[in-house]
Amino acid sequence: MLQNIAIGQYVPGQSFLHRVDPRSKLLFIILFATLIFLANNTVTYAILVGFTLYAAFLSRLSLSYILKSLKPVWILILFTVVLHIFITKGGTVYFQWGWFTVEEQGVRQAIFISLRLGLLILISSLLTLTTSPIDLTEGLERLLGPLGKIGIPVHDIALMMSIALRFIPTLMEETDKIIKAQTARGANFTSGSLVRRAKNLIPIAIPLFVSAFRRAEELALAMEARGYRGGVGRTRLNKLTFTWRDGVVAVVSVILVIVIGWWRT
Amino acid sequence: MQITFDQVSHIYAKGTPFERVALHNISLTIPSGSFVGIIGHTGSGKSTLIQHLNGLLMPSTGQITLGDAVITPKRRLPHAQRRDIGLVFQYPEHQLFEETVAKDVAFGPLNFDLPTEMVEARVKESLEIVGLDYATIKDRSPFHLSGGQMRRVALAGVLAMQPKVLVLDEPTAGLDPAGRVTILEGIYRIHREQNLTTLLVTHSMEEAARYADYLLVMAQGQVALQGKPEEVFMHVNRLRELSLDVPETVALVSQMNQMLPDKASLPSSLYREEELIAHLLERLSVPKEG
Amino acid sequence: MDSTFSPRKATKTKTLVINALFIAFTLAATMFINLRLPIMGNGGLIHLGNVPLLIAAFVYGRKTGAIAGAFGMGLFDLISGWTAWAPFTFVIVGAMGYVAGLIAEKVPGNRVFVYALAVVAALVIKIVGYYFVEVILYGNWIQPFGSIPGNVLQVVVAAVIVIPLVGRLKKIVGQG
Amino acid sequence: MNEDNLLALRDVSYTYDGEDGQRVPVLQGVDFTIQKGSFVSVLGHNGSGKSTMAKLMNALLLPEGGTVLISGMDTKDGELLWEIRRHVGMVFQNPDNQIVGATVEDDVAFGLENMGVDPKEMRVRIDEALVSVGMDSYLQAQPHRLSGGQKQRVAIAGIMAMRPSVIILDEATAMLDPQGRMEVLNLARQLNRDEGLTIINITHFPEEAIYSDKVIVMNAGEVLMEGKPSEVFNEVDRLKQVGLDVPFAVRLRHALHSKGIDLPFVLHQEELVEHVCKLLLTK
Ligand SMILES: Nc1ncnc2c1ncn2[C@@H]1O[C@H](COP(=O)(O)OP(=O)(O)OP(=O)(O)O)[C@@H](O)[C@H]1O
Ligand SMILES: Nc1ncnc2c1ncn2[C@@H]1O[C@H](COP(=O)(O)OP(=O)(O)OP(=O)(O)O)[C@@H](O)[C@H]1O
Ligand SMILES: [Mg+2]
Ligand SMILES: [Mg+2]
Repeated sequence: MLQNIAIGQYVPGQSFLHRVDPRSKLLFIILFATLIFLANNTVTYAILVGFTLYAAFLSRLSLSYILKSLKPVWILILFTVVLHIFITKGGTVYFQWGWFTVEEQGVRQAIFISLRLGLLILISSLLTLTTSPIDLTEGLERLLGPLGKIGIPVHDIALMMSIALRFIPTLMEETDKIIKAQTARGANFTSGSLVRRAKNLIPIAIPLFVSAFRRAEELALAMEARGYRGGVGRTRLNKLTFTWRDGVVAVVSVILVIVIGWWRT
Repeated sequence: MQITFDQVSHIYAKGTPFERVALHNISLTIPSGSFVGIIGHTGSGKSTLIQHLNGLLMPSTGQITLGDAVITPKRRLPHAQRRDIGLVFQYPEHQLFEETVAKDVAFGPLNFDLPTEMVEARVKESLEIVGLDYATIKDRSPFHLSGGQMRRVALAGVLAMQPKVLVLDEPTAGLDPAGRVTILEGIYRIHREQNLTTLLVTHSMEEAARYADYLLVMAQGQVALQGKPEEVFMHVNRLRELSLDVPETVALVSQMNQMLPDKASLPSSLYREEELIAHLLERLSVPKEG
Repeated sequence: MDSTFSPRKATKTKTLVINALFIAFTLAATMFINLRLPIMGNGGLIHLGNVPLLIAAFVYGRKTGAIAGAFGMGLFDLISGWTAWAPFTFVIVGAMGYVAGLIAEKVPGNRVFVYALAVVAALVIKIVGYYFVEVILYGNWIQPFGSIPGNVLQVVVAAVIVIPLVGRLKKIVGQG
Repeated sequence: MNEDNLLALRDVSYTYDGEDGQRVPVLQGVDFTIQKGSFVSVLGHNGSGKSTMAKLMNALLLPEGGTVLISGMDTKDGELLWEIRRHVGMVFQNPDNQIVGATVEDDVAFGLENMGVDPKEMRVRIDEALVSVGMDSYLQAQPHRLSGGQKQRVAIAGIMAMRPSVIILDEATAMLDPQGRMEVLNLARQLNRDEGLTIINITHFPEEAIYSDKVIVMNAGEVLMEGKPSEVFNEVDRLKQVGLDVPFAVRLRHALHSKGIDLPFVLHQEELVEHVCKLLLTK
């Protein structure tokens, strides 16, 4: 039983960030990502860094835990730094060794671009650390709601995503069971060439697929038995409500836009 | 093959916030050739226990002896010896994958590098043990059989490895009464004919009472009771505490004994239905001479 | 007891559920079935998310392929801290699924060859798509080349797993 | 049509399209009625057509011959389809394959959302339904963290919220452990008793049928027997012939009775204990 498998990074909690409506958070992320790309000097970057750190503080999660989310990208950031120092030229020459120079623009770009990447990851992680996948998709659905008017089946999409989230643990459990059952029949998944190993996946892939197919059949039946007939005429249970916190987020957003707009060059 | 558990514990997700002790210091001995019924509440550790037998799970502490092989937290069961342990999971029909029934049943034996001619003979034999006709079924797709037939094909797939120990996790779930009897009788027959050591995990006290000569009652990762069925069934209250029932026969006998004076009471060893009926018949029939 | 496994005509609801399950498969395979390689490019991450994606495209066609890709991997980015990448993934991987499915559906001829062609097309979309995204993200034209080997490996590994399976899967669901 | 007859099958037949295009008849001449507020059990071997029959009862399938009427509504009438499905709720065997929502409350809401119920009204009905199945403290729980019995109770809540008049349990207890089985069965009986709901319980466990008002026995697509439990289970040999079993007390009494011991028919174990003890004491 993989009952405890964590989907995404969500850490339950009651902090300010946890309790902001997911719609506000999603909109804010879009805005913030734009601002990151608009920032172009020390002051604006400093403001964004300061803000991100403050937001991290508001999440009530330990900073070291949050910084863990940078783990998959630190090589990337390092690489970015090295590359920009190599290829971006201009300004004062800080260092010279044969044809190789480190110049002011290079250092500047290296710092800014790696900050850009780091901030993007950090702010996204703050979102996913404080918002459950269910709330995230719910928020997304509500935000995209108006698209329904231009013929995009938002209802169906939302339902698909919610079914997908609901079934991930079940599918993982199923995979685990099938692997165990075939291992008990002597199957070996860990040795051999790539092609050999790919072939060894057949006894897992087929039962998994067949069971998904059977599941789809049964689930569809169960849905129709409960009166499902596509998105038309469906209502939705309302779970999201804006609070004063969302007001705060709105005000902060406006201030950030003004401040960045003012100081960028 | 004799099976011994010595102080075995198993901890899932050790060192994470989700850590969970599923087996706690289990010690037990299963003599070669016995038919063991394993019963217990959901989550009591039955599946965890049986997965230790062929190395799907490793003990966190303690050691397991299977015949002359020893499994410890650091020593796996060698691949070749896994064949000796046939594990039939719950709803085993969900593991079918080949294009034909014969190929699917052959999967296990082939994985253990048995020569092809031998495999074919075994496939035939094991399909017949589970009551399917080799000639008519061998080339059919396993996905177009009925639920009960699929279950039997899956069972044959394990039997074809000719294990010495057969472990079954609720093999009759979802079958109709006749289907249950056929499968269980089939298992019981091979158990005796091939002198297997058989472990049957079941939620049905009646099934356990009918076939097992030894019972293990699991509760919260420990063995709460073990012994011959009549010994285990004597602990009616303990079983109730574990929210397990006693077989209907046992319940009936104990209810009757409450109403009967001591000298007329029924022996509590009457947990097999046939024996109970025979006993009652003997007591109730009009004496022949009379 | 489950009744006999029998291919039934696909209803609209069933299609929706199948799409949902392939979103789940894609998301789960991306998230949990990882091989970490000691080379750069997306942090050296090889995941098997492309396996369900290609199966969806080849067995159920371009629509399911597109949905599995767009929502499966898009949702992965959204919920695992790659939120800024999510919109791009949505479009790029969605297009991969769509095109792979389209080629598999429309191009006649030897199946293995057609699937291989579809995989190559999907791979090109992935490489070109992410190249431009990364140019924006990293602010230079060289670094994005670093992710290409990883992307190629990911898709090729998936193709090696998927292509031999497709025929059998189609037969099982009664579409082959 | 008789007011009390909530559900009526009139000479119903059904055929599936088989593997190679051949037609497989699975129901023939099925004809019975079910009274409002009754508890009905359906027994029958694997493949005898029980599930097919259940699907016919809420218009998931349409009969090939004959008619299926729910409170007088013909399932063939496309206009009434959604009304019929609201009236007739179904709980299926596999608890994992019928929960749609990512949380308990989402799942209970599903049927209401399909019906277009107002979101405010939904809240009320969800809470009510969860209380009636005893799962009100699990509002936000994720389904995969529930036990099998709890999942089935959530599935029942999802139906209860739609205010149905019939609930069909299609082997809803088959995948559960004894405790889960008791949970679900007791809930069904309680809903039948307290809320006047009609329950149709399809099962392989004859014990579950003891307390029903009517037992229907299916065999190879036909109704083999129909009647009170005491009538149906009295025919032990006939049931055995078609691969079915009878409750323990019935079986035991039958074994003794057929050997010439004078025991009246019993359904319940307590009665059997009483009769046998009496006999033993008078010996
Ligand atoms: N992979 C796993 N990770 C974490 N915990 C697990 C895992 N598998 C089982 N458990 C936990 O270990 C305990 C024992 O589980 P196990 O499956 O052995 O019980 P069981 O007796 O077989 O139950 P059932 O009758 O439901 O099959 C349970 O509490 C379960 O939640
Ligand atoms: N979708 C289908 N296509 C073709 N045949 C089917 C289909 N569903 C069921 N059948 C066949 O119809 C017959 C009756 O099936 P049904 O599921 O109604 O039986 P059941 O009494 O519910 O059995 P069980 O006790 O196993 O649940 C079986 O022979 C089955 O193989
Ligand atoms: Mg178990
Ligand atoms: Mg059925």
